[in-house]
Amino acid sequence: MLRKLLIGTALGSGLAFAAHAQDVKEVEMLHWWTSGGEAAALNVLKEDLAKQGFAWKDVPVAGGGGDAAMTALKAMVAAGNYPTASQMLGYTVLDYAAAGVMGDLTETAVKEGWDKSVPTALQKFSVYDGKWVAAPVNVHSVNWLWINKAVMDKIGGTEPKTFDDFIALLDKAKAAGVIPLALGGQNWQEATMFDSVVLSTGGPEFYKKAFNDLDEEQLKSDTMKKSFDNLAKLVTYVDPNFSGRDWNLATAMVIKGDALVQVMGDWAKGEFNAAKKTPGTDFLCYRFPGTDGSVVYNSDMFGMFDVPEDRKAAQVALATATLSKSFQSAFNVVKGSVPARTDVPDTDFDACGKKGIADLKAANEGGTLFGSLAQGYGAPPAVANAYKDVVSKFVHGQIKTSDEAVTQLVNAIEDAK
Amino acid sequence: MAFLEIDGLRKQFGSVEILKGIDLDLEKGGFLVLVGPSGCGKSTLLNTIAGLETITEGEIRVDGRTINDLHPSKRDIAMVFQSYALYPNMTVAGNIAFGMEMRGVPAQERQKAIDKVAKVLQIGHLLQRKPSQLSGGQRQRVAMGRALVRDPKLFLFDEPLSNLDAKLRVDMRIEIKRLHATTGTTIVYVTHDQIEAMTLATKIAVMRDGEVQQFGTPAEIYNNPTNLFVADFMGSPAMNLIPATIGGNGNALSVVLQREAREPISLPLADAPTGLSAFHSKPIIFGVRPEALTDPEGAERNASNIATADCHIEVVEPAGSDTYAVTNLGGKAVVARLRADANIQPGTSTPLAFNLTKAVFFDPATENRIL
Amino acid sequence: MTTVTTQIKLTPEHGARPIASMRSRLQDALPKIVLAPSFAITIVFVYGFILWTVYLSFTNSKTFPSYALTGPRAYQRLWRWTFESDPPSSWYTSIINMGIFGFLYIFICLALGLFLAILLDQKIRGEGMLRPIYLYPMALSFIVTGVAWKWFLDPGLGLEQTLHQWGWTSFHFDWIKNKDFVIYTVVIAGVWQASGFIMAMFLAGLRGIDGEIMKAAQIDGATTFQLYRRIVIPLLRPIFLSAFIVLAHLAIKSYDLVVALTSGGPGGSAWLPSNFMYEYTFKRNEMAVGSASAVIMLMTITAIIVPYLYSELREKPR
Amino acid sequence: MSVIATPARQSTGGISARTVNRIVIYGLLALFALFYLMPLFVMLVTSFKTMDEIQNGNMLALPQAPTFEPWLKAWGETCVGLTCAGIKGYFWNSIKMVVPAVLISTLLGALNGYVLTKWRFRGHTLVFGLMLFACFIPFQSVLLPMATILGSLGRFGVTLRNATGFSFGLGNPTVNLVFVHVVYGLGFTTLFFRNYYEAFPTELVKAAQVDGASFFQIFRRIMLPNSMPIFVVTVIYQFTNIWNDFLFASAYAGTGDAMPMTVALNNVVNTSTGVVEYNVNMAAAMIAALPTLLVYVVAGRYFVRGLMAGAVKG
Repeated sequence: MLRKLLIGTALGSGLAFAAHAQDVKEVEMLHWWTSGGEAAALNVLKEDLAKQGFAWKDVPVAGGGGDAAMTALKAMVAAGNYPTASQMLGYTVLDYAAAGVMGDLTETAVKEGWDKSVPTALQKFSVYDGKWVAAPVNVHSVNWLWINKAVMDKIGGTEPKTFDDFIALLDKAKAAGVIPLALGGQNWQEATMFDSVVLSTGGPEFYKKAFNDLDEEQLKSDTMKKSFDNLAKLVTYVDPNFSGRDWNLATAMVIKGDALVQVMGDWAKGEFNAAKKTPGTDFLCYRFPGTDGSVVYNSDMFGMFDVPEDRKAAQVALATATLSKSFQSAFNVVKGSVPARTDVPDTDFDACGKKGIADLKAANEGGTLFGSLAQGYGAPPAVANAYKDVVSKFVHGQIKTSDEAVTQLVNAIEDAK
Repeated sequence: MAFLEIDGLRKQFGSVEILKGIDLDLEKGGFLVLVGPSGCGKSTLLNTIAGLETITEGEIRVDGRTINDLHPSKRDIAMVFQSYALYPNMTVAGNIAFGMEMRGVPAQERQKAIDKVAKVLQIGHLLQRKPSQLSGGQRQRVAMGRALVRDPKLFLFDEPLSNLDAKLRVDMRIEIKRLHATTGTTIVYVTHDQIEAMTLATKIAVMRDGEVQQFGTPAEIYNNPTNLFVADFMGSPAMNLIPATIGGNGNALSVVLQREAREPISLPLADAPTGLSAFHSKPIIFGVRPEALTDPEGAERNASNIATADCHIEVVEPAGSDTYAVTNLGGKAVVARLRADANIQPGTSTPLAFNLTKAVFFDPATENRIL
Repeated sequence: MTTVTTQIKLTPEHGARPIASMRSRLQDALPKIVLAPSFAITIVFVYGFILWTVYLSFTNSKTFPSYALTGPRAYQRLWRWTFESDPPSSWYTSIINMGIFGFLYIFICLALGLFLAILLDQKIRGEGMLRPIYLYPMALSFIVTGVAWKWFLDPGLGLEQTLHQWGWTSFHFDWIKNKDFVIYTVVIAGVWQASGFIMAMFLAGLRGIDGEIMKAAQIDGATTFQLYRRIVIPLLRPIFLSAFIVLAHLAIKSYDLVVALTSGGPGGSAWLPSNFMYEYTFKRNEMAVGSASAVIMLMTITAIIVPYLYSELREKPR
Repeated sequence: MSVIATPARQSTGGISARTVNRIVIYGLLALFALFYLMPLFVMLVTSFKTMDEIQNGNMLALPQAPTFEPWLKAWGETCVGLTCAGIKGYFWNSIKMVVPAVLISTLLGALNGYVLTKWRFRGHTLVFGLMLFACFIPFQSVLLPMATILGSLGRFGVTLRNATGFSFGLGNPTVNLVFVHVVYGLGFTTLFFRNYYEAFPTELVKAAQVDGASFFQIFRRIMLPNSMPIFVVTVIYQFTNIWNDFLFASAYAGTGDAMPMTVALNNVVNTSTGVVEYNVNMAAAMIAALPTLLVYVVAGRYFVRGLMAGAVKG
């Protein structure tokens, strides 16, 4: 058995060696997009590359929203065999770039004009030390409300424009015997919702200072306390079994009409689509009340590694295809997110997608495009996770008052810096 | 030159000395029994001969060749183990042939050898069975067969009969004796059973605490034990060892035995060992085997030195072939062996004949025999 | 029991015949040569890596290992967190949970395993069918059985809802949603997974007990209960110890159990030290802290396991 | 060795104490069987339901309209990453990794146990203790240093191949996984065999020595043929652990052509921002567990026998 294995391996390696002389027409891609819709979206890219003659070596590692994949990536990098590219989030790209394992796509970027089409906020993560190291695939925004239209009509609600409106709407739902707010009690979901609450409570400037610049004054300000109080208010509209619930189950509650609304990133649209629901008729997408005009984003990036020369051509092809307008449109229509460049036509997108594209463009131009702290685009992972800890402990009662929450938040972030 | 020679053999395990200088030799075709209580080192000694345990010092020679450093398989020995050590995964035939197989003996020859041995041991019908399907006695035979088939220079037996029931043990004992007689092989045999030792051996080594206490023929060991340990260990029922003093005067020494509530018995010694005079008026241990203490009618006619004394009989044990009577001398229960039909009642006094030719004397301080 | 030893011989013969001696020396060394690769692998890949981890815990390693020693800052942080109980730090939660989980998990698995083994040992018809039923949870990956358990324990989906539908509306079981009780649901799922294996170990032990001893005890007038308490359980002592080792090793590695079942629990209230270690090493990019927590875990295990190994393995009097 | 069942007190007429006893015992056993089977039941019924039914119905309810669709999908259609050909193809990846890993670690464990009991040397206890303690090292903390070493071995493999045309499998992900599982399985396999051989009659070894068998001949002809029970135990234990390992598998063999079943299953089951098909997940989980389940059911009999023969003694 083993002998057979060894011989088989040697033969396999030998073949690879034979092809060594010229460019390797293959991209090796680590990602965690494994479910049907995601995989279908990524398949568009695979096929694009196949047309150009590049093979796709798939390295999917799902689990924990990319945690397992990042662990695998760390092991791969430690072993010295870098993938051509890897799906990565925010600060991770910069960490790897600082470690000197990322490639340099500046030449391609200049040729393709990425620095003009990709939103500036995103370039903070895709450009390190003046060099393009990653190709952004999409922009998700997290400050969305997803509402079941039937329930909304039943209780006679209208789009909430302020936080108080929102509370009033939730009250209406409560009175009608519907669960007002569908929430999954996992720390990232709670923190993602809190991102929106903070933006709504304190406004764009406050959000930026507190959650992107980590300004201690803002973190311990009364506004932050008020944000925690508002979060506490929202949590009172949640059903008792929310703790530990997966986000898609919370979405399902809205789809089925058990709950009125979910605060979630635009990937939730994928669930509605899968359930054959149409925006406008079956469900409604609104910006989180009081955050219209701002976009709290996260973005999937393809980090490009410093691969051997014979694999660089394939890497360039991958990066180019990733940021091509056609792929950006095709991919994001399926994925629910919006293109990572602002010059992609929105013709193929649904109503929510169109609004997302317009919002992103406006936010980019108006300087109100902010990284989501909960999603790892506000601060490095140590800080982001410390933040999630505090929010989650506040939601679940280990931290009892907003005063305490603010103190804990300042300490935790200080500790993690 | 002897066939098996052991010179100054020592073995240490850590700081513990297990064998403390063993010297033994055995003629070709001899049957040496190593006997002693458990923990005396007899099995260890056997294992060193086999090469299964290393030695610290000394030399072992077989047929003039030093085998100290040889691997067990190179020593030309065969061994039968206490548990038989039959390989459970092989058939009887496989077990018997394993050693030959390891030596690269061709299959045909192996088969021939198996058949021969099976015939000798009458195990032909068992050859295709696994050890778990055999009875105790059958396993024993197979174990012997495995040794026999090798036709080695030296046979080693490690308590081979101790796992059998009493009757089977006697049968197998006879079997082994017959095998030895017919094949004329040289055997070293370990047992803790002194009857096996006596019946099988041409030479016995009585061992205690890693030392040989006495080495000699069975008769020597039985009749002339060199110390109290050997005297006590060999023989069944055991030799009576009675605390006594030496009395008398000049040439006519006597042995004085205390009795309860009666005057002591004084037995005149006709040809006392010369060393005994030094013990005049001193305590000694008087040793007499039960068969040398009997009813006057049953006493050995031609013994030169028989003394008779009245003894109070406490218990009578008719054993069929003999009758044993227990009396009390020197504060100890003393067993006498009488004829089966001796008419004797417990609680009465009766004269008993002491065959003093067969009596032995020990120094209580050194426990050695007084010669 | 005597064993074949391979001590170096001190006989004067040694070296007299160089060729034979070389060969015999090789023969003597063979067992050690055979063992050597395994031992070397263990030294390098276990103890070497432990040293590496200890070293990292004294550095400022973040996302990647960094090799400049910067002092015991990681330990200072852990030490501080050890006493942060209100609100509980993640580390505090982890070690308290380890205590609760470790104790209950090992204790219940042992008790339930023994109990089932005793029941199954009563000449049960269908034992061959029941045994794999108790054993199979070990065979399944918790990635998915975790989901099944999560549903079952969820008051809105599982047991509670079902009983409500059947009319028992006062029934209430929401531990998995409760920060103070969620760790007990981890115990339940953990016990479900491992107790069957422990049952098998005990069952094997029971089958190995000499029937004569049991008969003798019964003749002595022991009741069934006394029989098990005074005779059988003491005889199973070595199995208790082996089972303890297996369970202790499973307990400290119960990472996926917590993740699959509770996603960390409300506010991280279900964390175990292994979750803490993984989170800090790989997710929060604080490798020094992760390493320090691993070192503390290993030291705790050492304190528990080494005395056991010592008592079990020291040379018993022959 | 059953005790409770002894017909000690038989009452005449009515229900005897023995009958009551039996009812209680069977009742308890059945109750626990339900406890153990419950998650399996949930998985099974779910795997036969449609997604609609899962989302709208009770999880313990039987499927209204049982469908095989999820099983077929899990077997041959579901997407593992971008390859949507079900999980069937990953059996071979797992098997070609698990079989050598189990066999090598078991064989080494047997050899180690053999040496540690029958060929003792000074310090054998310490050696065993050190190897046993290795069972407790948290795998997460060896992930990176091991990756570094595997990477170096891989590069050495390339050098070797350039020099000799043969890399001895160095750098191959499957070989890497085999190596890792052998390394971290040795502690347990050695423990099992050492405790088994501890009770193994030494006289058999001595007899074989006298018969002229060498170190390896004794092992192969005497020890191994008589180690069946513990062999089965160890193989089952190792098979389960290695088959179900996710951490090493995902870190060292994530690519499609080497990806073991656990990683594939994980990729089917876990989704970050996509639709979760619980019925397919459950079916996939059960398909993935088939080899281990099969091993448990078939070998369960030997398992208990093997444990009985000494695997658990001390």
